This record gives sequence, C-alpha cells and structure tokens, in this order.
Amino acid sequence: MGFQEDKPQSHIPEALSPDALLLKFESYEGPIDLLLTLARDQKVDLAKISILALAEQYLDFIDKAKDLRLEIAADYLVMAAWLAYLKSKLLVPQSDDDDAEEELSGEALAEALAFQLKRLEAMQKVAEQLFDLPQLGRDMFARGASDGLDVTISPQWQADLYDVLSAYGAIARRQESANYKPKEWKLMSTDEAYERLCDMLGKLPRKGQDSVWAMLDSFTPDDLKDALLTKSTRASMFTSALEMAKQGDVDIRQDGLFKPVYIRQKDRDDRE
Amino acid sequence: MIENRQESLRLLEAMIFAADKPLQVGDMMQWFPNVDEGEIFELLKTLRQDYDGRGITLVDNGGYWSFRTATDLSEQLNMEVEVDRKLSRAAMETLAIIAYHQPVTRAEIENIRGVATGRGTLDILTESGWVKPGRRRETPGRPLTWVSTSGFLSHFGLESITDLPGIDDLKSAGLLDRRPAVQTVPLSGELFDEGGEDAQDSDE
Amino acid sequence: MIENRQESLRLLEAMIFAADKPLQVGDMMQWFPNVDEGEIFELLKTLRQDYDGRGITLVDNGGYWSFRTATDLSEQLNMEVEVDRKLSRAAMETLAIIAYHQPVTRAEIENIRGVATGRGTLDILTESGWVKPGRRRETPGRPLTWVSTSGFLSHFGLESITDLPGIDDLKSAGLLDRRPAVQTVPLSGELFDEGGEDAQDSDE
Repeated sequence: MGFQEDKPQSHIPEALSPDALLLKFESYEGPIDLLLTLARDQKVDLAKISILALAEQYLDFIDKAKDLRLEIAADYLVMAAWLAYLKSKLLVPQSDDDDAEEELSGEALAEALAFQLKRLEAMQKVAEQLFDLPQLGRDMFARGASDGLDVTISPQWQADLYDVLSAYGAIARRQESANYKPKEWKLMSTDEAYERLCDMLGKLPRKGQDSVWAMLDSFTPDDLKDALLTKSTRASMFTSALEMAKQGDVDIRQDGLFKPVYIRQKDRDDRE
Repeated sequence: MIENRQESLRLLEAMIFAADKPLQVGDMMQWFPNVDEGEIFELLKTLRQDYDGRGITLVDNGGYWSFRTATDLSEQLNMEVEVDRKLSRAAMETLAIIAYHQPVTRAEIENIRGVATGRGTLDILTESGWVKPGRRRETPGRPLTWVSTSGFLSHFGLESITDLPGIDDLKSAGLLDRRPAVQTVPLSGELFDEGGEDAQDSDE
Repeated sequence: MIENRQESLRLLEAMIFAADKPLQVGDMMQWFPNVDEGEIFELLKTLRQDYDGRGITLVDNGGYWSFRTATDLSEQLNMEVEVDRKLSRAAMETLAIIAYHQPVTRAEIENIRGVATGRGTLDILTESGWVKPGRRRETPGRPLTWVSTSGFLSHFGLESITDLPGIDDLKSAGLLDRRPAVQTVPLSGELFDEGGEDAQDSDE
C-alpha cells in the first residue's frame, strides 16, 4: 500500500512540521487518523513502519498539545496511555514469569495497530478514488427531460353488500342523532330548593333561640307525581341543607342509617 | 471545420440527450466553436438517420431538436394496470343512498348525508359502473337524478333493488345501533326510546 | 416468447429512454407479458451493444438499466452543473467503508475509522440515496448493517460492487476484514477495548 504521492490534494499535506500538525489538530478524525498522519510523515511503506517510533511521535505530539493547552479529547488520551503501554511492552522483553499468557505480545499488538492503520489508509484512499470516478450529474448525464412512463392505474373498486348496508346504517344513525331533541325534564334545581328551604325554615315555630326540628322530607312539595322530579327534589333539598349547615344557618341530625334527616334553623345574631 | 466527425456526432448526441429542453442549432454552436451552422445541421441530419426506425427518434420541431420515443410506440408504452381499491366512506354512503332512494338528485344526496358530496365521488361511482345518471327531475332547475345500474345488482348479488334490506332489517341486524354514549345515561331505556325512534320513523 | 425481436428492441429502448428512473428487468417485464427474464436480458445486451461507442450508452447499475451520456464526453459536454455541497471527509470515508465492507455495522465502521460516527453522517448518506440499512446481523444485540444501494452504483457508474476501484487488491491484501484489528492478529486479546470499542458498544 503506497502513499499518497500521486494525490497531492490528500486531506493532510505530507511532511508537516509538528507545529503544523498541531495546528490541524481539530481536523483529525480521531487518534487513529492522527497516527496515520504521523505514519505518513515517516515516509515509508506502512508495512515497514516502526510502531515504536510511531508511538513515540504520538506521545510527543500529545505532550506538545498539552503544553499548548489544547483541548484534547479523551480518546486521544486513552490512545496515548495505550501507546505508552505498548511502547513499554515493545522495549522490555517479555519475561517468562509474566502472568500474561492471555495477553498479546507487544509484537502482536503492534501488528494489530499496523493493520488498523493500513486498513484505514486503504479506506481513505479508495474514498478518494471513488469520488474520482465519473459521477452522475457531473461527468455523465441522465436524460435531461424525461417524459416518464405512462402507467395508467385503473382501479377495480372493491365493495361488498355489507359495506353498502353499513354505510346506509351509518347515515341513518347520524340522522337519528341529528334530529334528536332532548325532552324537557321536570327537575328541581338546587337554587330552587335552597330558596324553598329558606322560606319554609323561617316559618317554623321557634323553640328558644332555634326553630324546632323538622324532617327534611317534609319540605318537599306534596303534589309530586313524577318519580324523577321527586328524586331530584330530595337530592336538591339535601344539598341545600348541607350548604346551609356549612354556613352555620342550620343544624342537621340523623339518628341512624336510613333514618329520617332532621333540620332546624339556628338563630344567629347576624341574621336578618 | 469539423475535425472529427464521429466525435462531433457523439457529442451532439449526448448534448441533446442531456439537455433539459429541446435545443436550437444556435444553442449547439456553443459546444462547437469552429463549426458553422450548416455543418451542425448536417450532423443533425446524420444523427436523425442513425435513429431512423429505432425506439428513440431525433425530432426537429420548428428548429428545436430533441430525442423522443417513437410515436408509434406511445400506445404500447402507456400501460393500464388494474389495482384493487377500496371505496372511500363518502363514496360508499353515496352509493347506499342512491341504491335506497333512487332516483335521487345530488342535492338530495347531500341533504341525506348532511355533507356536500365532492365531484369525484359520483365520478368514481360512475366509473365503477354501479351508478349512472337517470332522468332529470321535472322540478325547477331540472336536476339530474342518479340511479343504480344492473351492474350494481349483479356485483352485490341482488335480484332486484327491492331486495335491499329495509330500515327495520338493518336495525335488527344491528346496523343501526345507537352510539354507546347514549346508553350510559341512566334511565335511558324508558326515556330515550320515543325520541330516538321518532327521528328515524320520520325518515321513511 | 419474443415474436418480433426488432419491435421488442424498439419498445425496450423507448421504455428505458422514457422512464424517469433506471428500470429493473422486473419492471420491464410488465410490458412484455409473454417474455421471460432471460430473453429480456438478452435484448438488453443487444441494445447495449447497439449503443457501444455512441454519445449515449446503455448502462446497467446493479440490475437497474438506464441511458447515460458517455463518460468520456464529460469534459466536452461541460454542462453547467449545480455543485452539490461536498461531502465531509467523514462521510466519504464512511461511504467507502460501507461500499467496500458491506454489509457492515455502525460499530464496525467506527472501529475501522477509530472514531465515533457523527449522527449526521449516515443520515446524509442515506438521504443521498447511496446507502441503506441492510439486514440485522445475527449476533448478540442484532445490530443493523448498512449496505450500498443501486443509486450508489448508478451515481458512480458502476455495474456492480465488484467494479469498485481496487477492491480486488484490498481483498487479497486482507484489508477488507471488518473485525476489530486485534482479532486479525493470531492471538486475540484486549487491544483497543478501552478506547475505540467503548464508543461502539454504547451505540448498540
């Protein structure tokens, strides 16, 4: 795998001075890319590259970057640490009592790194070759004014009897709800009940300061025939009574579950 | 002067092909700086001959040159593809109203559906062969009425239009079920029956 | 069975010419109801020969056929082209890795490049119609793979992936190995585990 001598427009000019390399720091696509650039700087075939020398260059580079207080991403530092480790492995011969049986030798690690560099370089190279190929719309052209193939889609409409019937049902149903007029219900409103209760409580006989106890049901009109009206009257009366009790106008008492509810008016100074 | 006739022909061919609109000889001359109009015209005629009898032809429309598909192929190129499609709800309802209420005018259909009927709806139904225009109603404006066709009967397996189930049949089949919301109101059983049925009776 | 070879050729020619995008043999078959795939392929090859050396050529990009201007005319045609915004280096490399290593997972791409892939990179390539997601790899995590498209072949005028520049050399040099670098050396260990591969794990 040769170098990019024939491609001067390569993304990083060759033989950059370390300072120039630093200047381009942010444009590196990660530590491997930086290593690759450093390797290219060695101007030898990647197959013959000295990983040891490369590791030293990289560490040197990172040191300089640190001196310049450049923001160094974590993966560059991880790579630096790893390269320092690799360097030590390459320099110190592996001793026999090393418990590193499952660990790769420095040479194997260097080989792996060299492979990664070669592979990345190959990809960077073919990426450029790819974009040197004739490209559609730049070097070759499609028909300028295409008329399009005329494919007429003729639909076969699908429907079965059920669809027709349920559609008609849907219309009938809509009309039903559209024409529906709610019946006017005879109900006693809470306001009405409140007024009635106030009025009638005032007319109760007095016992001391308060009125006598009276059954709440006795306040409902006698002539109620409609069941719904009766129920609504009772409910409204009860609600009104509770409201009055809350305001301190009345006392309410019930002697047990389902027993009649009694109510009496309390006489208060501020009344009337 | 044309130096390499074959190359010039190729360039001319590619140029006309890639252009997004028909080209005049004047346009083409930009590509052939040392060639005069007559020579380009000569090349064009050669090119046209090359394509003689092919599926693509070079045509000259009032001095504008372009490649076109051969006219005799246009019919074969245009293809009909049959695709199954489901009728829209609007179309389905319109079809049902025409079937039940025919002859019925568009205004009546809209009145029954409670919404305007898009132009496309009756077109689609006509295209499906299930409805057709009937006589004009002899009322002011003489509106067109719509009726169902024999194709409608045969498609839906009906002997005659009177075989369509009536409102009562639909109701007992559950097709007129009320909205569930109504049933959640207490006492609706007794209270709502008269109201509901009034509305629907008045329809028939 | 092809009854009239000359007419079939004309129709095929007109069809590919008229289509607004490259056609597959399957598309063409709709127009030739009684002709099998092999016969259409035969016709296409004849047609391609007919255009050999002309200004327009019939090209096959991964089974998609279309007419294109001859690439050698590029310079002379010198059409005014809106220059697409140039792809970033990251996108170009990623495209190359996908094209040469496909099907390849994002983690593998990141491993080869030694850097995490920015969010936009695969988006841009997908949007340009050059790459698309392929099948999931049947490995733990079932990662999605990425592959190149026929649009990619068509854009770069390639008949198939095997026509990619230098692909044979890369293959024989063992450089189309998608595995992490350490796994490519005889004894596998824990190389790059801390750095490069972390990024990739978090992605999946």
